[in-house]
Amino acid sequence: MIKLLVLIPACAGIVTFFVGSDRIRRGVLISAALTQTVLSLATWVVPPAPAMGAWLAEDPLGKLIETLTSVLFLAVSFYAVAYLREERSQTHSDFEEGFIFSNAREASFTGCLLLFLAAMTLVAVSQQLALLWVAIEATTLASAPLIYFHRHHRSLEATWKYLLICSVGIALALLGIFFLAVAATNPDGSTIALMEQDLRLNAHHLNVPWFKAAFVLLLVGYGTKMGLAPFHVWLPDAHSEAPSVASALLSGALLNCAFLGILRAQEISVAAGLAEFSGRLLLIFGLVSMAVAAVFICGQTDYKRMLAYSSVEHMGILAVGVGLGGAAVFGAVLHVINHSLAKAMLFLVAGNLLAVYRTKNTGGVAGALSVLPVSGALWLLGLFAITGSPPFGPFLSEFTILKAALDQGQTLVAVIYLSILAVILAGMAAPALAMAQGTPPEHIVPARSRSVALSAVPATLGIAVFVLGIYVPPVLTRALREAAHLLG
Amino acid sequence: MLFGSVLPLIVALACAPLMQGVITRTKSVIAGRMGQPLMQPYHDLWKLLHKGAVYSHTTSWIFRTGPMVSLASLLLALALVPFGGFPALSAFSGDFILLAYLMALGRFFIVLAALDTGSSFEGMGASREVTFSALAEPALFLSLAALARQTGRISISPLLTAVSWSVWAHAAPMLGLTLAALIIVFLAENARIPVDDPTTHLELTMIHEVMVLDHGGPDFAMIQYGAALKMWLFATIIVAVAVPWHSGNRWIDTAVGLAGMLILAIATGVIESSMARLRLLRVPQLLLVAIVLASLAVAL
Amino acid sequence: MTTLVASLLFFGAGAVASVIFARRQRWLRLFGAGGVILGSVCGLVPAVRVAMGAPPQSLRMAWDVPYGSLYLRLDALSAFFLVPIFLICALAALYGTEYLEAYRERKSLAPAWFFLNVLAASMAVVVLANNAVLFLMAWETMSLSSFFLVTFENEKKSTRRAGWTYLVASHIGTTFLLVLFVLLGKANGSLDFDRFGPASGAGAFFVLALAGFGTKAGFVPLHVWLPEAHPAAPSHVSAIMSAVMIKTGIYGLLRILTFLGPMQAWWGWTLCAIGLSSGVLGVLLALAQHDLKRLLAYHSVENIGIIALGIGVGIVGVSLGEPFVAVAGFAGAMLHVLNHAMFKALLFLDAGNIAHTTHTREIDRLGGLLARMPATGATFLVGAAAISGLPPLNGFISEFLIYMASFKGAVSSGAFGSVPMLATLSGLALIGGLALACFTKAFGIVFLGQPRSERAEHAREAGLAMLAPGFVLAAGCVLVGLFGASVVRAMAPLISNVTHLQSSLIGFDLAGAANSVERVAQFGALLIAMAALLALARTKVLARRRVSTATTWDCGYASPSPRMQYTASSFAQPLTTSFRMLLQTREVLTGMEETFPRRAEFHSHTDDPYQRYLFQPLFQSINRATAFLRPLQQGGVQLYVLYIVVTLLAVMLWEIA
Amino acid sequence: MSQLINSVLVLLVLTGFMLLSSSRLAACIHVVAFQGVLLGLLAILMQHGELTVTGVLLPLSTALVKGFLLPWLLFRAMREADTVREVEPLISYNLSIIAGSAVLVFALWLGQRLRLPSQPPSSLLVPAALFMSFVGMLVIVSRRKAVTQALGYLALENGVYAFGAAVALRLPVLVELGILLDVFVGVFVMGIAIFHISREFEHIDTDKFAASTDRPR
Repeated sequence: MIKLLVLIPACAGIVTFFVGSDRIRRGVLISAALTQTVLSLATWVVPPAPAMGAWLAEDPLGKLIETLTSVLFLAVSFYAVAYLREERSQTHSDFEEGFIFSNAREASFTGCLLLFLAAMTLVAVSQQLALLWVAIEATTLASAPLIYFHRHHRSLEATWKYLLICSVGIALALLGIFFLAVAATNPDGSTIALMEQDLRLNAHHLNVPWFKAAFVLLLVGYGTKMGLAPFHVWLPDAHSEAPSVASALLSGALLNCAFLGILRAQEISVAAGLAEFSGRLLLIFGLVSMAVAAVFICGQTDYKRMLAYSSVEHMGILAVGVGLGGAAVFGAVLHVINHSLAKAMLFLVAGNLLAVYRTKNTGGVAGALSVLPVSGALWLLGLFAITGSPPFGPFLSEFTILKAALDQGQTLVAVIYLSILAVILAGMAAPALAMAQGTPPEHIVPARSRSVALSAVPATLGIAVFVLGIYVPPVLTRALREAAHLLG
Repeated sequence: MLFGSVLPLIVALACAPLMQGVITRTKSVIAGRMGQPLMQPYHDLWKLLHKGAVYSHTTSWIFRTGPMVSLASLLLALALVPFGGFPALSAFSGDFILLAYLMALGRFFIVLAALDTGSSFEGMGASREVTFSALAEPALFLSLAALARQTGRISISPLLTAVSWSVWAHAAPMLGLTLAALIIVFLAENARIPVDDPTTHLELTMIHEVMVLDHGGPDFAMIQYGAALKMWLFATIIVAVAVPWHSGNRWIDTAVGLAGMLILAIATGVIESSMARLRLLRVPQLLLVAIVLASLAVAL
Repeated sequence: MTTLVASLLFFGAGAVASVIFARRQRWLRLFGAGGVILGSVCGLVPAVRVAMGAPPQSLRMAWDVPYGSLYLRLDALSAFFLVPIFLICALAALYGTEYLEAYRERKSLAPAWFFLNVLAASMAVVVLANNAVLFLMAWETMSLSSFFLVTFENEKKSTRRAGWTYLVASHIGTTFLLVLFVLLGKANGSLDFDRFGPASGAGAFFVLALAGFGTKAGFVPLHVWLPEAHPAAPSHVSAIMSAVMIKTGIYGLLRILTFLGPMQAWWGWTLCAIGLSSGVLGVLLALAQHDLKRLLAYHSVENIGIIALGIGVGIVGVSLGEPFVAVAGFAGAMLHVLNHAMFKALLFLDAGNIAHTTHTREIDRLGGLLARMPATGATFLVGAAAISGLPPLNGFISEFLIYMASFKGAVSSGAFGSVPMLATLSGLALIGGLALACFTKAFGIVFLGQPRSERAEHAREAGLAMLAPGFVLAAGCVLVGLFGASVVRAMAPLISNVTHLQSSLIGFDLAGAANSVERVAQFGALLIAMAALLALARTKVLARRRVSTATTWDCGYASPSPRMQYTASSFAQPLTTSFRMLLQTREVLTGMEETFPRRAEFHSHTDDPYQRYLFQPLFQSINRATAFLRPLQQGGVQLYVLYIVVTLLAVMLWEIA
Repeated sequence: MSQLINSVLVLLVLTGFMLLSSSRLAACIHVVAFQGVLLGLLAILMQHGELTVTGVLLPLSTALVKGFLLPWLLFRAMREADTVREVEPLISYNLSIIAGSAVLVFALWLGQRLRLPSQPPSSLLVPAALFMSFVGMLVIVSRRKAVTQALGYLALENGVYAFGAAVALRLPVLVELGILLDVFVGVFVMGIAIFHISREFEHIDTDKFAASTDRPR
């Protein structure tokens, strides 16, 4: 069953490369996404048996991330089909510089999407740390072509940065895994297998200096991929240049996968009694990420970049939550879900805005509420959700983290955390509100009928964000508790 | 008993215009003129009451209501003040707040009536009136608070009756300061020199008189009578503080009170004759002085 | 409690119906307003009963949200705030049915009705919530829904700007509350209100509450959003916001006081200081305004200041062991909450009537409206007299209680303790005088004299739906003025809840205060009678005389024109000049150069000093700092990898070595 | 045996310096290719004499991929890019070498601090591997062309691999292959990207990337 989770999208992805018909290819995309989602939901009812010598298994944390990825992918794939239909014409004129560009082949875009899903699923279910690494690197490779969907120089530049910087980071993570292997070697030469569970159970036998070094390398390596500052530098470019479908997945799903890599290391660190050391590092990087995001959100003129920096901010919040430990971990895991849903929705809405206004400049967008009522309303909803206002999901998770910080007596952390959140709200609200409200520029016409999925999908996500803000289902709470259990 | 309480009111109603007559007479005497008769204010009122009325086209019912409300509120305010040996008609804790705000109510309507004419001169007067009274109000309240602190009462009638020579004996400086502040407030509130000149004929420089330029006949009579009552009211407070004669016999006390009123009227006339009117911009400073005096009186 | 839940359900239904019938104007109006009105009327019943002394009620349900529970509790304190909330919401909704019609052609009214329902519901939940998470959610929902109502006319740039300011301010306020409640929860082990109790660090809690709730209430210097947001909103929303929404800040403060245990004198002093600066600055800035609704908004700051003074005096009274001072102070503050709700809603609605027909809020463009809008004018006059604290109206009663408390405090405490009392006393007097100046200006220039512009010339009276709420509120102002004593007497449980004083003490002193209030009311009635008598006499006298009309006397100038009238700016000028130091009014005078000058212009503008000298520089410096750091992201891949390398080496060196 | 290992390690260190000092792009690719071959050799030497089929085949395939396949890809990319075949460093070669020496010192120090739990065959192992990784990063940071950056990435990867080989890590075959595949695909994709970059920009100088910045304009 676990193998199927990975294999279905992988095979479907390979198949789609060779399918000529648009209709069939899109059908394959939807059906693969659907099957995978059903399967992963089924794992909540019927726990799957470990596969490949327990290399692939579902632990609570992995299950959560896996399901989230599947569900998000399903939503995005509905959107993607509609999006690709709208993007049919092969050449476009760039709306910033006016040159003519074409899109990549739809077949390779769809194929890469599915392979990307396969890689992300593999990340979620790998229990073997080196395999995890392989999977994370695979996500980079599968997603790079997605960013270069629009064939022009800015997206190319973004792709290059993404590819190179993430590869460098991931290479460091590999070094970290080797360090971990050294740490797992006993003086007598016997070793602990690089399995998550084995390492956790034998954590007290680990060589502390090597483990610390390994943790730092893993943090920097996966942190690069996750977008922790100051390794986040590729992120705003990649997320803003990619088509919105890809941006939604990059922000909503991929960052979680990279975060999972760090969480695996954190689990071992907690088991080894080094939570204070690793927690402090996570806390510092988390706060730095939030601060850096705040700096770039204020005065940001490109709304997709703004969303990208907001992802950096939220990755920072996750790191702070996990770094604090205790009840904050629960908040952090909850925040993973809330952020993914909210951010994916925002990126999809941004795609809709982009399609109508043909500019990424915040100044060029106004009156979205009257031009695109649903998208405009969702944009505002997303703004309030992502800045942590009740009654939306992120409020609850951010509140939980804050409460944990204050309960632990980490007043300074709480103060910094809150001030940054306030600055980000102020910085984000000004341009985002002006986009939704006001009178639209004269040349914008809400004319051409757009596919329902383009607003229905983000609307669904928006409803989910709202519901999670006023009701956290007990089954989810239990799953979150279990997932947070091993993280201190 | 009831008669005793009504007496201060009757005295006030009867003698208030006389006080204005005394002031005017004092000024004429000092200026070396014969001056108008002491009873002239009564004649004026009588004459006004027998006139018709002329209203501007711009005015509304506010203009007609103003004098009535103003007079009504002053009449009620007088019911709170004792005179001589007689307590006020009504007394309860915090009644002087009502007193001050009844006067404010009167002012509110007079000012609105002035604005109702649409004349810029009356607007100007109204503007000055509210400015100076806004500053006079804290001085009045602080003075009352100073008295309240000395006597331990928070109702005006017992408070004024409680001021005695023994209080003076042990808190003379405070009472002196309070008295000074009260006199400044008295001059400001009643449009006397050095704040305002009731006899000027240049509209640009007037305060109270310019506000009522458009009133005539019975309306104007009400306003003038109200002004006289207001002066009487303030004077009563000052006299009660300055001449705390409690002989035991109410009639003697009342006579002493009346004598005090006479002296105050003459003093006012003397002040008016010996001083020039202040520049309008300096008036707030004078009122500020009153506030400072009163605060000192309380704080000491 | 069932009625209250039903009331909340009505609001919910109204909100849902507003979405469903978004395109059907008549249904939308029916259901949108119907939800608010039905919900409010339904909720008024239990609220009034508990406010008049019925036992508290509560309702608790499990709620699957971290640390949350659906825990509602209606006690005397909640009920006292709930009554004006429901009252004003219902009236505002009625008003809105006609007022919003003007926008019908231009935009969808669905958001306005949707968020009005949400706002009403969230305000109700704010005062009912007995769990911190629920409270915070309702609190933010209240802020968000009112934000959307404020930005209803978002096609105007100034409105968007105001919306942003409001949003950021309320968010920052909420931030303090988050910390406050989490710390309270930490100290008491639960986030339910009934588990909160006296804990160490009460002073810190008080300061946090002051900052958090003060932002909503509009305490200086946290008030800067208020004069922006309230005028920008549609008038019925301005009425709700000014009249009741900002009072939830006062509610929160009082609610927190019930948790904190013994009150300390410095809390009271702090509140007195805040109240004084809010009151004086609020009324001074109001005087300097040219925009009628902005003027009213600054008066909200002033009145919140008066309420803070009352609470401050009350706290000082409690801490000094002077029950009368405490009782009168709190009673005055509470009564002023109710009174301000009534007269401020009335004034905003009347301002809405004016804006509705003249399409301007510039005071200096209006004039002579009393003849054209007699009902609006009469109710506005009642509101203006009430807000200036004049007898026999309700505003005087509450200020009277606060005056009494501070007089009593000044008389019975030592030199040290008397300072805040005396400051309160003279401050109140100054505020009262200035408010009188301000409202003679507002009423005099807007309604009296002659119209100063074409628009005012053609003003027409509003319809019944827009007038009826005004009548109700004006009647309320008179009734509370005459029967305030019974309201004061009903406050005993509420005050004992907040002050923790023995109820026997409270009962005695409250009776004393109520007696004075009753005497004042008698005087009020007498005053009305006396005025009526004089009016009768005057009519009698004039009946036999010649009454004629003529031109206003203008020193012999024969044909005065409306343009020659005194203006609002010139009316306020002596005061704004006297307080130049605080107001920093900017004046621009051009022309008057040649012997026969052609054209001269004069402009004056008064910025909010805190906005100009505190918040603008603060936000600018944040902007500058971020702009300074932004070159970090300059594009080159090499530099980016360098960041990674340097950080890695630094962390390695730090952690390993 | 340990002398052999030592000499391989010294050679690896030398390749690092060569990478930093060569001015020709082609020479650099050759150096990295040589590194790949050396790595394969190192991996075989570290088998402690017990030669198994996978124990030989894996290092061989590593050498094949890293020594021939990837360099070939890079050559192709370079030819397609068809630009100046100079390295075009951002800092001078001398400075590069000085930086390299500094990095070597740091690597030696780090090797001192982090002692392997079991006695390694050569004390140079850890420092040499770390040095190689650092050199890779140094190349990325200090060179202008996209091709050089791919090369730097490869050198970094080689260093990491060398570390793995050096500590005689017994990773499962599947994982080893996966890692290898990742590196291969990575460089392959980079090659494609370089091709596009050269077409799109008419240069492959990544320091001129500035379309997406947050520098105030």
